[in-house]
Amino acid sequence: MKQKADWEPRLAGFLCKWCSYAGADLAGTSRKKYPANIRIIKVPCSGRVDPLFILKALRLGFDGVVVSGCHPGDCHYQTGNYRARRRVAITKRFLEYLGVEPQRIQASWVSASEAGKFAEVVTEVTRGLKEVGPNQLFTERQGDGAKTEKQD
Amino acid sequence: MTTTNIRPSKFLAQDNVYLPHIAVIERIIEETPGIRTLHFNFKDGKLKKEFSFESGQFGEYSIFGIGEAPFCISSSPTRRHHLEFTAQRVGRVTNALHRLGVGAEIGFRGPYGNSFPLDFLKDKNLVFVGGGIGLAPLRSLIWNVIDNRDKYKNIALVYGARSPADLCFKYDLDAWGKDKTIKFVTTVDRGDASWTGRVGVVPKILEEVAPSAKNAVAIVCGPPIMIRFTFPVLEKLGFTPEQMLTTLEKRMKCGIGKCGRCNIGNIYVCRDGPVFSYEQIKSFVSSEY
Amino acid sequence: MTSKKVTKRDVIKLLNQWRQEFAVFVPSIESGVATMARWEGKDTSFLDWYRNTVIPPKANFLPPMEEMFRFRKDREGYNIELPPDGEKQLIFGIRPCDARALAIIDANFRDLYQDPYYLSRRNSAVLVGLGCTNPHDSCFCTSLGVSPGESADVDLMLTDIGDEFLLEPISAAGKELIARSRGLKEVTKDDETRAKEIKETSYNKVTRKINAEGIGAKLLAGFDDQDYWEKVAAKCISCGICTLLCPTCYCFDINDELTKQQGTRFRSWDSCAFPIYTKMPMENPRQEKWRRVRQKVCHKFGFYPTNFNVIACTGCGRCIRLCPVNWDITQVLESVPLIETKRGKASNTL
Amino acid sequence: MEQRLRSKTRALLEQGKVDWIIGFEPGSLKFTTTPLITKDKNDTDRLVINPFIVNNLANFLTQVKGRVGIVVKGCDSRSVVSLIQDNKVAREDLVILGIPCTGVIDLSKIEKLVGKDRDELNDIAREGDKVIIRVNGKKKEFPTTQTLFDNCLACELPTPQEYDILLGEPSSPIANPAAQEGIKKLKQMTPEQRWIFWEGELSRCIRCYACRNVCPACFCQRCFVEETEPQWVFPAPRWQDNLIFQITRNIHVAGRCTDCGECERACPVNIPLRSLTREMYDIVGELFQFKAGMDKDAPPLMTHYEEKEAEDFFR
Repeated sequence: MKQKADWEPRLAGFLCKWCSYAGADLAGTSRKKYPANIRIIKVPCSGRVDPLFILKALRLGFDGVVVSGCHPGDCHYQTGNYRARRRVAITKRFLEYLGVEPQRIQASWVSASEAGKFAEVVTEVTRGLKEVGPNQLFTERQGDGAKTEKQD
Repeated sequence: MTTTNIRPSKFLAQDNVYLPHIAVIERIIEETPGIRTLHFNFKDGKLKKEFSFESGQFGEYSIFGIGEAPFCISSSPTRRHHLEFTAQRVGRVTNALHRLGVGAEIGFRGPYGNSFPLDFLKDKNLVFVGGGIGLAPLRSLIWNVIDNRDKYKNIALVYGARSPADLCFKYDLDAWGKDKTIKFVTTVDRGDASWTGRVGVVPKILEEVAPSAKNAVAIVCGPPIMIRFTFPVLEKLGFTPEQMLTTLEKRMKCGIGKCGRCNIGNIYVCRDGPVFSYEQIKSFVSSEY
Repeated sequence: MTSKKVTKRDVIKLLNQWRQEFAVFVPSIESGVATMARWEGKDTSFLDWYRNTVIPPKANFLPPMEEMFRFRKDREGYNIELPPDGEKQLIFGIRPCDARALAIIDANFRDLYQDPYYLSRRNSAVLVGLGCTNPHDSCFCTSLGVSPGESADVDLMLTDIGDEFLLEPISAAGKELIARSRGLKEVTKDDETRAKEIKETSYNKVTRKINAEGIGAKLLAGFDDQDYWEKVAAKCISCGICTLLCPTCYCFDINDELTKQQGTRFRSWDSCAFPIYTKMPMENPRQEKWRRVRQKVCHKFGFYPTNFNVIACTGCGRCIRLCPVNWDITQVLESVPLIETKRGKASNTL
Repeated sequence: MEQRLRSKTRALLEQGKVDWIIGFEPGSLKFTTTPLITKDKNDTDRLVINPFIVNNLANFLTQVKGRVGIVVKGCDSRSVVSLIQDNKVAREDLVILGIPCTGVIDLSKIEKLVGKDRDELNDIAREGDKVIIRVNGKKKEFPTTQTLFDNCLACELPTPQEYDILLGEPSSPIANPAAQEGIKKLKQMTPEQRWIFWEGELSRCIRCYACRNVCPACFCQRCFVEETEPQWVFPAPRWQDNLIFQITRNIHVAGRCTDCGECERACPVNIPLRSLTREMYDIVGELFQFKAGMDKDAPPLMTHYEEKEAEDFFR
C-alpha cells in the first residue's frame, strides 16, 4: 500500500486505569519518548475491553490498537486480565485469519511503574504499523456499493 | 366521533416527501431531568410564514447524522410565533436531542397524521386526562381550546406525574391553575415535603374528581399503563367509547404509512392516527397497540 | 400490434440493441446466488439454467440499501443533497409472479404520498417478462391469480417456443420497444398455437395450491386464537429470509450515518420478523414470536387486501424454498382454524 | 431406529416424563425435514430419522418451557451440552435421544454434481458410503465424501456426547480432509487477498440474521447489532458492517460453536460462513485445548482461564 513519507500511524490505546494508564501518565511526566499518535481510552480493567472496542477502533480508521493491563496475578479485580487475555487472543488470531495484519493489534502487561515499557510498546507498535501502512481495511476499493469515508 | 380526513402534508421539500426542512432551535426548556421542550422555527422565511398544522399532528424530527424520530407538535396552532415539541430521553435520537443547544439546526418533516376533531369537540364539555409527558399532545389542544374559549363548554383537566419533579409544563400548569374557567387538578404518585396538591395515580384521582359524562368528551394521553386504567374509570363515569379520545404511540420510521412498522390491522398509526377514539381502538383487529 | 419472434441465438443481439437505451438486467448467478444483475453484453447462458432468482427483482426498485440524501454542514448550516437520478432499467426475464409483485407494492408506494425513490425507478423501467416452463415444486402462483406463462404486469412478454421466443407486446411501452427493435421475425399461426399450449402446460405444472378464497375472513376469525398461532410459529426462527426475499414485502428502515463534515441518510430492507422492528423504549407490542408470525401472515393475506384490494403474495415460493426450517406458508394457510367468532361473522371485508 | 424413536417419545409424553418432544418430521418439499415441536403424543408418529435431518434442534430448547425430549445428532448434542454449561437449560429437564449420525446430505452439492435443482430429482438415497440419485430414470452414484455437508465430513464426533437413549450403535467419523479445503485455500492467500475475499462474500449479505437465529449458541436476548447507544454496527447491509457483525458473532460463539454448519446452510446468499466458524473452532482448540460441548460440568470457555496460556499474545 502506498503511503506518504511523513505518514504517522494513529493508535487507539485501551489502558487499565490501575496500571497501564498510570504507566502512560508516568511516561509522560518522566519525559520518556514515545510516538504521540496514541489516543488513550481509560478502562476500569483490561477485562472491560470488549472485542467490539478493537473492531470499532479499526472501523473508525485507527491504524492499530493497543490493549494494556496489569501483569498476570496483579489484577485489581483478581481475574480481569486473564479473561482479557483469552478474548484478545482469539480476536487477534481470528482477525489475522481474515486478513488483518498482526501488527495492528498488540496487547501488553504494563504496571504503573513501567513507564519505560509503555513507551517501548507504543514505539514498537508504531514501527510495526509503519511497515504495514495505513489501515484501509474498511475503505471502499473499487467505488462500487455505497461509498463510505472513514468515520470520526 | 369523526376523525378529520387523512390528507397529505402540503409542505414538501423539493417534492420529495422524505426530505426534511431545516429548522433552528430557538429555546430549550428543561421540563424535568429527562424531558425537554424545544422551540423551533423554520429557516426558510416563506415556510415559516405559511406553515400550518392542527392539534394532534406530529412531525418527523431529524438530528442529522443520528436519525429521525416522531414527536407531536406540542404547541398550539393558535400560537404561531414558533413551534414546540417535547421529548423524553429514551434512545439514540432523544439522547442526541438532549445534547442540542439553542441555535442548533434540526430537520422537520410534516405535519403528519390526523388531528383532534375540533368540530366534534365544539360545544362539548372537555375532560383532559394526562400523565407525564403525555400532556404534550393534549397541551396543543388545551391552548387551542383556551384561545377559542367560547366554542367549548366546561373544561376539566386532571394531570399527574410520578413525583412533583416529574410534572411537565409547570409554566402552563401555573397558567391553567389561575384560569377560573378551567377545573384543574394536578396529582403525583408520590409527593414530597413541599407538595400540597393531590397524591394518587391519575385514574384514581379522575374517579374522585368524577367529571360528568353528559355532553362531554374525555381526551386521554399518557403512558400506556395509565391509559389502560383510565378507560375503565371513564366508562364507570358514564363515558361511552365514542366519548373517549387518545393518541397512540408506536415505533415509526417513515411517518407516512409506507415503512410498515406502525401497522395494526389495516390501519397505520402514522397515517390513520395518531388520534383515535376508544371506540375505534376497540374495533382494531389486534390489541397490539 | 401483433406479436413477433426472435431466435434464441439472436437474443444477444436484441439485448445489445436495448442496451443502447437502457441499463439491461438479466438473471445472473453471482457466487451461487441467482439475482437480476447488470448485463455486460457477454452471453445469454442464463437462458439454460434460469428458473427464478433468489433475490427478487424488487431489489432493482427497492434496493437492500439505498442513499436517500446527503447532508453537509457549512457555516450557513445544513445543506441537503439528493442522489443523482437513476438509470432507466430494462429487466429482462422477470417472471410473472415477480412482475405482479411489483404491481402489488406499487399501491403502497403510490398511496397518499408518492415515494420518489421507488417510483422514479419504477416509472422509467421496462419489464420484459419471460414465461415459466419449469416452475419449482414450491411455486403456488396459480392459486393467487398468476399464470406462470402470462402476465399483464410487464411491458413485453416472452414465451419459450423451442428455438425461439415469442414476443408479445403488453403495454404501450412494450409496443414501442418492439417497434424499434431490429431483427425480429413475423409470427405464424403455428407459433401462436404452440405458445398457447406451452402456457397451458406450465399452468398445469404448478401443483402446489392454496385456497385464497375468503382467506382474509378466515384469518380474521382465527386471529385471536393464540394457541393456533403459537403452534404455527413454534419452529420459526425469526430470521428475515421469508420477508426480505419476498417480492411483495416492502418494509424498510431509515438510518443516518455521520462522517466528518457530512452524513448520509440510508434506507434499507427491514422485516416484521425482527422483534426490534416494533420495539419502543418502554414496550414492544410484538415481542412474542407468534405475534410477529401472525402479523406477517395477516398483513399479506388480510390487512393489505383490505387496504389495496389485493393479496400481497404471488405464490413465487421463495419463502418456502429458502426457509432454513421449512416453514411453509401454504401449510399454514391450509391449517387456519375454521372458527366463527363474533369478529369473523361481523366482517367479511377482511 | 425410527420406530424405536417413535415409541420412546410417545412413552415419554404418555408417562409425563417430558412436556415437549422436539424432533424431525418430513418437510413439505422433496428431501427435506422440518422441526417438530409438540406436546401431542400422536404427533410422534410423524417423527423421522433420515439423511436430511439438517437442523440443530438445540436451537429450540431455550424457547419451550418445561421438560423436553430432544432428538440430536452428534454436533447437536454438543450444542445441548454447551447450553447446559451456560445455564440456559438444566440437564435434569432434558431427555436426550441421540442419533449416531452418519452424516447429512448437502443438497446444494448434489445439485452441482447432477446439474439439476433438487425438485427435479426423483430420489436421493444413502447406501453405505454412497449416495444414489435417481433422475429421469437414470441412476447416479456418488461417494459420501462428495455429497455430505462439509461439516459432516470434518466431524470428529458423530455419535452424541451426551444422551439418555442412544438410537443405534455408535457411528464413526468420516474424517475427510477435503472438507477443510476452503479454509486451507484461504490460508494460502496473502492477508490482503483474504480480506478482499471476505469483503466480496460479505457484500452479498442482506442481514436476514438467519445465521444468528438458526444458531443454538446465539442465545442472547438482545444482540449487539441491535444496540443503538452505542451503535456498534450500522443497521443496513453494507459489507463493512456485515463483516464486523460476522467477526463479532464468531467471537461471541467461540467455545460454544460445535461446527454444526447450520449458519452456512441457512444463509440464503451462499456466504461460506463455516470457513469462519470452523476456523474459530480450531483456534479455540489450539490455544486453549477447548472443544465446545464436551463436558457439561466444565465452565464455559470465556468465563474461565489458566494462569499460563496464550502468553505470546501479550508482551
